Amino acid sequence: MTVVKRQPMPDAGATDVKALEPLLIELARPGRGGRHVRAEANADIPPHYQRKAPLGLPELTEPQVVRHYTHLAELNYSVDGGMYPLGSCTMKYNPKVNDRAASLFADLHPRQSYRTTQGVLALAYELEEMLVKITGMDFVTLQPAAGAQSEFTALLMFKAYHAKRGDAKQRRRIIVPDSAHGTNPASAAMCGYQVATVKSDARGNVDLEALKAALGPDVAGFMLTNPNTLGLFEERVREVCAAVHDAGGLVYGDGANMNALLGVARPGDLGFDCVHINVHKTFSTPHGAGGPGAGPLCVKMHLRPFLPKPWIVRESDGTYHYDTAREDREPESIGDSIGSVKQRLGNFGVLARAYTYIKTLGDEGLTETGRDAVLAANYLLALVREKYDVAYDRTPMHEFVLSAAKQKKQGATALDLSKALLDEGFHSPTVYFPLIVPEALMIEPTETEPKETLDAFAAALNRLADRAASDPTSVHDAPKNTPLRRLDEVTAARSPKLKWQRPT
Amino acid sequence: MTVVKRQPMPDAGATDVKALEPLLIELARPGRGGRHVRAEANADIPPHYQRKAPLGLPELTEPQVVRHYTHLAELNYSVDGGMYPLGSCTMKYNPKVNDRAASLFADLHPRQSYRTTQGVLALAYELEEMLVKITGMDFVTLQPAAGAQSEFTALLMFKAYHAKRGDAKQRRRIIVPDSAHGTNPASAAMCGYQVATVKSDARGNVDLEALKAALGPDVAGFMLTNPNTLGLFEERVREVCAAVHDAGGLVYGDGANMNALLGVARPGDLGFDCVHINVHKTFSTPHGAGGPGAGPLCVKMHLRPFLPKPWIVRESDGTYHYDTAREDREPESIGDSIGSVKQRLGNFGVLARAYTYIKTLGDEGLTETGRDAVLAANYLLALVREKYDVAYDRTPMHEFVLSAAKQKKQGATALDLSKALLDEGFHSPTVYFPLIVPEALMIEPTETEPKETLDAFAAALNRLADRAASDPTSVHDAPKNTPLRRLDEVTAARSPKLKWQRPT
Amino acid sequence: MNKNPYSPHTEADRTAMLERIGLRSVDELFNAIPRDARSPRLGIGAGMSEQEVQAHLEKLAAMNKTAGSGPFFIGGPIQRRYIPAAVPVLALRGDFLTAYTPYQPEVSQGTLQAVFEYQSLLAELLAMDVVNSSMYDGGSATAEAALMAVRLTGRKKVVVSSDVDFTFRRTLRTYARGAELEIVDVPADRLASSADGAACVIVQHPDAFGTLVDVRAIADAAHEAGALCVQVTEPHALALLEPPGALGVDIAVGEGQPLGIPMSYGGPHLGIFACRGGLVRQMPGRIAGQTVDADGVRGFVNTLQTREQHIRREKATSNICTNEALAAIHAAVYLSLLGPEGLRAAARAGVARAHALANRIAALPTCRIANDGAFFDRFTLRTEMGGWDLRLALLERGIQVEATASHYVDGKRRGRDDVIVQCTEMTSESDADALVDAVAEITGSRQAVAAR
Amino acid sequence: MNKNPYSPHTEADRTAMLERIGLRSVDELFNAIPRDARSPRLGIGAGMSEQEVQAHLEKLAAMNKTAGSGPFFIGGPIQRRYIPAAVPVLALRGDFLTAYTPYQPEVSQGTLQAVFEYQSLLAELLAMDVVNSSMYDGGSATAEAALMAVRLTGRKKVVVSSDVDFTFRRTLRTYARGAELEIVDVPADRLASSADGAACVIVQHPDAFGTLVDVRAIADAAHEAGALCVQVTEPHALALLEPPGALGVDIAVGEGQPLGIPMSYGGPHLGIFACRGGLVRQMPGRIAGQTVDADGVRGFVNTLQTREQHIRREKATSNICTNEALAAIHAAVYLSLLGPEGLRAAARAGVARAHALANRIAALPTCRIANDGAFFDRFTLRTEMGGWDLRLALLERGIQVEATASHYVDGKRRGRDDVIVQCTEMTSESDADALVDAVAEITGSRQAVAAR
Ligand SMILES: Cc1ncc(COP(=O)(O)O)c(C=O)c1O
Ligand SMILES: Cc1ncc(COP(=O)(O)O)c(C=O)c1O
Repeated sequence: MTVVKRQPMPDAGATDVKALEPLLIELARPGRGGRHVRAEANADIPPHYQRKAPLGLPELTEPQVVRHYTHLAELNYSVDGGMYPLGSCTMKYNPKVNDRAASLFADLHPRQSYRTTQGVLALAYELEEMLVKITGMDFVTLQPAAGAQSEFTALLMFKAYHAKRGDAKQRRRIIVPDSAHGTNPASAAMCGYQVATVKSDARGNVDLEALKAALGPDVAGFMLTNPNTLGLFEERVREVCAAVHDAGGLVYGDGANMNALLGVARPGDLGFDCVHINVHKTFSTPHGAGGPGAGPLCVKMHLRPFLPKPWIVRESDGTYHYDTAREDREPESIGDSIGSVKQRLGNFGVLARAYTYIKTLGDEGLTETGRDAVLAANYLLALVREKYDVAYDRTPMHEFVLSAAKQKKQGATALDLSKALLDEGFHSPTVYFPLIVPEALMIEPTETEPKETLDAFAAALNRLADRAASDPTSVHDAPKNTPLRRLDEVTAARSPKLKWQRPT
Repeated sequence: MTVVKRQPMPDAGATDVKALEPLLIELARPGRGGRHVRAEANADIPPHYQRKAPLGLPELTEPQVVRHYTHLAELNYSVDGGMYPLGSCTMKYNPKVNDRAASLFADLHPRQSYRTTQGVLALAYELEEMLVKITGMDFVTLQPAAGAQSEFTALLMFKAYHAKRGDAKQRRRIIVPDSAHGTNPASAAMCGYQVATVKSDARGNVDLEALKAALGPDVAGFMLTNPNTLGLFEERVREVCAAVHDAGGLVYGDGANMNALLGVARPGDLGFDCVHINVHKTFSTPHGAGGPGAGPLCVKMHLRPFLPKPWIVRESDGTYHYDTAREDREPESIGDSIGSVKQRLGNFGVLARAYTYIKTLGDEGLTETGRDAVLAANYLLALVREKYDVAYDRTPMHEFVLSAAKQKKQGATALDLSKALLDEGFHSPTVYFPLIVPEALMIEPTETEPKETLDAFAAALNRLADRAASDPTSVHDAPKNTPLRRLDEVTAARSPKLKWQRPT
Repeated sequence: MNKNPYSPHTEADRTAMLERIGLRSVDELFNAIPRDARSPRLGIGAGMSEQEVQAHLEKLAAMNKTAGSGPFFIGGPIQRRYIPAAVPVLALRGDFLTAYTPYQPEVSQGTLQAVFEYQSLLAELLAMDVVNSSMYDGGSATAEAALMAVRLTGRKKVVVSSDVDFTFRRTLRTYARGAELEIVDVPADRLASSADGAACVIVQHPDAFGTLVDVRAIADAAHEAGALCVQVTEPHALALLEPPGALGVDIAVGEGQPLGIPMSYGGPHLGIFACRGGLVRQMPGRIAGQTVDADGVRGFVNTLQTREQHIRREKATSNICTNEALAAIHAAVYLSLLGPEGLRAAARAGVARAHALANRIAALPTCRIANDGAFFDRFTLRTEMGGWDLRLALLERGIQVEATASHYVDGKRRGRDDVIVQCTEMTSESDADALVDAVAEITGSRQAVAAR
Repeated sequence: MNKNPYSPHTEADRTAMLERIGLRSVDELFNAIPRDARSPRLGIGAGMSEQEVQAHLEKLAAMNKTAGSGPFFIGGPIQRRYIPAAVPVLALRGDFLTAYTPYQPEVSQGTLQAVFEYQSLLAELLAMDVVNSSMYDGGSATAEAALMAVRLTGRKKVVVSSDVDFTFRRTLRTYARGAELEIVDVPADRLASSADGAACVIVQHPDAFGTLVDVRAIADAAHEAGALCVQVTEPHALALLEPPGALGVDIAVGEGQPLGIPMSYGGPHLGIFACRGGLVRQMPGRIAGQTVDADGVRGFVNTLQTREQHIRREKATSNICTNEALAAIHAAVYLSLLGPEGLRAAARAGVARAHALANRIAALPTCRIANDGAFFDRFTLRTEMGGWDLRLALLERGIQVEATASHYVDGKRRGRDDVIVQCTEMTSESDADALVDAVAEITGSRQAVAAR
């Protein structure tokens, strides 16, 4: 989207509300409709079960539908349209060939026999091998649909691991740093764990002493993002992991920031017992306005028995099948596996994109990616560091966190700045996260933004700092130049309208 | 495109010109590039032939290219985005299934054997049959790439026809009405014909007396658009055709307005010797920002021998081949055929879309289309007729022509109104055509615009008429709300810049 | 040339950037990393050109037999349905495809309105008060429904019908390990009587085998016992069947893939999640809501976020973050295109073909339809030889069906050994003929068929 | 429900519209039409649902053997080349696909800048001053070049090399019937000596058989004789070969399909048309030019329109109206993506593979390469049995090549009976092996190969 103020559409249909685009029901007219599927007049359904409730779906023609979604699409900012520096989200370019490649596997059902899906299994098996090599782990499950489900999966495995060793009952706690992403504690809670938080030290690392103090026989594990959500590499990562292991706990690696480590370092060499990968970040699969993603979980040998089923097996003759379904039959038992969080290979359509991307880059391309991502972040930081407070003044990895504390004192909050940045034609950084940084602006440029775009973005950020200093009120009613101006979130939450009201 | 004023992009690259979007060379940097095709280091070319001239193509990454064209796309108005009432252009909705269907034939080369392209030939053969039925003609060539090439093809056939009868030398003139589209006289001239014009009468018909006066042994043919470019059905079409035939001439049917006649009437029943079809109008193939199109030519039996080659032949066993290539060999002679204007089946990819559309609609759908198109035009006219002069006050067919003569006197020209309409969020009608109507506004709604959109468009037109009456100067600097304001066409033509200047 | 073909940085750029940072080499950026762990050898191999990678993936794809390549009767929650050409054209526009979660609503109204409309369309279909903006899939939606019921009732027992799709039950059991819930599988006819002390009763209608189930009775019994009623359902079925909202259901879930989303060997798909209005504050997942902007223009935002992990952390109603928004947009486009008549036509087509096919097969002496009651658009076929072997024999003839024999959950296997036959509007006459002939031949009632 | 599924009009709408018009029935709108000609029966049959029509077209498509389905060596002006995934994603956006010719530049800057950039990119490639925004295809571009030369020189004779692609020469001769030009076909080596009294000399380089031609010598001779030199060329070749602009060429034309446009059995394609700056006022077709808007912002318009039919009518430089703008946009996207290095790589790949293949084939005792000189990325193969029969024999083995035997123009047939072998970056090693083996076997030099 080119950032522009919109006017309501002229063919807005019979609606008197002020709106950029009417709702489908406002465009609909009884008796309209297309002819997309073959007509079928009757279906034999016992009266008792037949639908009596009205089926109030809107009646539209295809031309109307095409215009509606074309208009809506134009209201979105996207990576295809501009720089999207959301920290922790790795909004890099999404290669188009990945989408085309994935579409080659669209017409396959997950319940087909391995006999009719050898291509799927070959791709997935090789992808697992590649992820093992990239992360330095031993085994992989491709099943989790996203990072959060991967966290949940891993913690279930921790539980099974401790159960196997007989001390699951006592190990009720998961420790997370105060900089952790919200999904970490939420996943722990879903696993029935109590969540304890350790603070970060002055350099933005986990406070090792505080961690040691918190560790004990009641600790099941520790969740660590590295580089962490401050964009900083955990300087004593091995000691941290060792401490947890000494206490009998396991270390979960939140790999959302894996982009910084591609070809640079491998979690498996740093002491982690497992790490998840957000392929919708690190491996360039498109974020789809909020999903889909995929969250493969890579684990060390000792966690293997607990991995979700089924597992792909490669025969000596180069054919593939599932361990639980050599003859497509399930086994009498799935052993120590936690079961399955999604069927078979999870979001395969997303994984096929990630596979295409990794194949395209290869060793050298992946390494260049990690290095360029970190270089770009450090360059951008250098361009803006004079005008903003830097949360932790260390060489960041792929992203960095500014604080607008100074600007807030001047009268312009991080929120104001993020909105004013929209008027400058850029998407805003992640704001108010991580929670430990006041007025946080979390910025991740990724490796695919050209230097001149980084320069333009930095110039915009610096212009805003100047405005905050000279005329802070000028940013209070930003954005002015976007399709809509600031939205009333308070009323939205206080008296929720969660679906349309049919015009009566 | 939602009609909006744009601001230059922030990542506009190193350019100081004010621009909505930089040029590719302004985005390029030496050393950038992608990796789309397999690398190949050497090619054995004699030094004498090797390129010494610099190859100054811009060096860009795929992400840059994607953003560039995404930004450009957003600057376009399109049928997918809104009503496009260009008279004579039939900008109806372009069904998406047509595009998908056509893509099934993308990987075929026109020089493949008929043995490997039976599906292509079956489709084309059936399409010819369908066009015969829709137009009431006897035979069809699918070869012409557009309406204009179809006109040229037909006139070459006229020439061959007269040559065959021995009086080609004397028949040097083609007559066209003064309302004719520019391509008509231009095509005639390309055929080496002199062009004579007959005026229209008070009802917007060809002036029959004037035509008769113009007819004679030196006339090769007459080109008639019906409904004509005023949107009016030629009331004495049969007498007109008879008069031309009596003089030994042939009647060319310009079928650009065929949408009005679908299932309503057939040129073949009205006296025409041939008629072309703009499938990019009548049969919903997308106009592609200026093309491609396809202009099948439908002819009566007596013109068949002169049709371009090759012709599709259907064997009794249901297989197909080309008459000139039973064994893929060309014949010793192509008989009386004029030759070929494009290879084999012309713009097959476009024709496949038209085929899909006709199959989708069927008899009843096509008939409904013609009737709805005419109904919509008459309804729209009823909504705006009070405020504008109507060029010829008769029941129009699928389009009608208003005159802004009154508004011009008030100080607002047709051009001003067309620009002001853009600010209202609509594309403008065709203006200043046909030439015989002063300040012409030629409006064709098509059958796919909902009634509420027609109402909104009429309201906008009427608002403009009011502005012209009350405050005409207010439209002089329209449009204000579009990506760009009025462009300086004079300078563009006087000192042409027809390609970029590399920054030195 | 760059090793990463998508990287814009020329060597000159990199040098200039390093200079600005004040470093001499990129390596200096990595001093925080343990020396011995730096720059590992990956061993994945060299990068490929787009042309080569495309060719490579086409080879892999050619190793699969697609659903469209022969008679295909595999279904269940994931179904082969006709996807109108306009669905991908619109839903896969870069503006939707490459946007993030709408954190800045002012520049995300496309996503937010489309998702709000998805919620509204599904609310119409399900006749439920509130629909969230998506879960991962039908399985996790079912599991999250159970967790929500547990939060609402404070009870830890979950009763689930053994006729709920086996993959959903697997995911349910896996999720249940976290909160250490007691999952009780019972046959559908014992659901009502097993509701005591349960947080919820989970019923599927139409069930995994296509059988129609009297949900209202089960819902009433559940409510009697102070439990919630969770219905697993299928979107097309609701065009013809009384919706959850009219049956007293508290939480309705299902797999949304049949709404214009490719099968893609199992994902990305769409978890449908809906509930009664009163329960919304315990609902998992994102929810878009309507509001106005500073100029009073209608707009949309993600709302009720105090339920979510980024605000409530360990107290959140779910850990879900990235969801399936793009799939929800696909579903919205699909439903907008089909409308009520189109959806009914598609649903009827499945029912009509399934019933016609069942009648032909039932007429074979060697076969019987094993559904315990009326069925919708799929049915179970029982033969002497057993479903497992029949499936393999059919596969050899290029006909793909599903065998109940693979329906294991946590090792426990369901008794029956049948074949499930799913029909949709994509099921052609010739597919049906192929199946009938093959079954007749395989099960040895050829003559019987010939006689017909 | 409407018979036209794309029609939005409900019966209520139609009634209301009629009322407003003041009529009782739609039929009354057609009173001007002769009674007996009204409402003809069409006899095409009933309409189909999208699902059915899609299935029908898939059946038709399955009756073809695509280029990708086996070893493929057919080429010439239309070539099977790799099309990057981003090309259709961008060029087929509805904003480009469903726009009309940019009559209102204020809302058409996307089209106009893209076309202006196409012109600029091609000008770089051809090293010519002016490129128009497209012709129908290479054939009509060649014909229009001749007509332009005729206008410029006032002469009516056109000399064309018989090594110009036969389909282009066919179109040239057909077009020439209009202006009643004299078309003289001569062998390439006699072009220079035949320029006298000609409006132009038309040479192709690389020629239809892949042979490299010394264009400069021909251009000089043409200019000597007061004729123009028209070069037919191919875009990929120009990445490696000296461009027309550096060879003294006055008008350069060619087929632009290889620039990211699908073959689509012959169209829609792209006619490339370029000329020296001084000749632009006689140039056919649309041309986009740079200007500024009322605020001084850079913008683009269609310019020099006084050459065109809608203004000059019978005095126009051509009758062309609808052209191939979308194909030009494809070409622009393609060239932006490949850049100079990518285009060279693709071109080199064709050359390298063609030469390697030619060497292997030349080594067969039964075969010889029949090009009269160095060739580029295709060559002619001559055998005892003749090209015609060889082609059929190869086709039976699933290998597609072109035979010169089909190169008839106006009945006149070219002497040689060879096979043409075209290579591009899509030609794989295994394709090459398959061809060599098959040729060896068919022409009976199996042993010779075995020996190798
Ligand atoms: C640091 C971190 N951890 C975990 C997650 C959750 O991943 P997902 O959104 O794929 O569930 C995210 C993504 O937002 C993240 O940034
Ligand atoms: C009346 C009329 N005749 C002929 C043409 C020329 O058709 P085409 O643009 O397909 O060459 C047109 C299209 O603009 C037209 O409107």
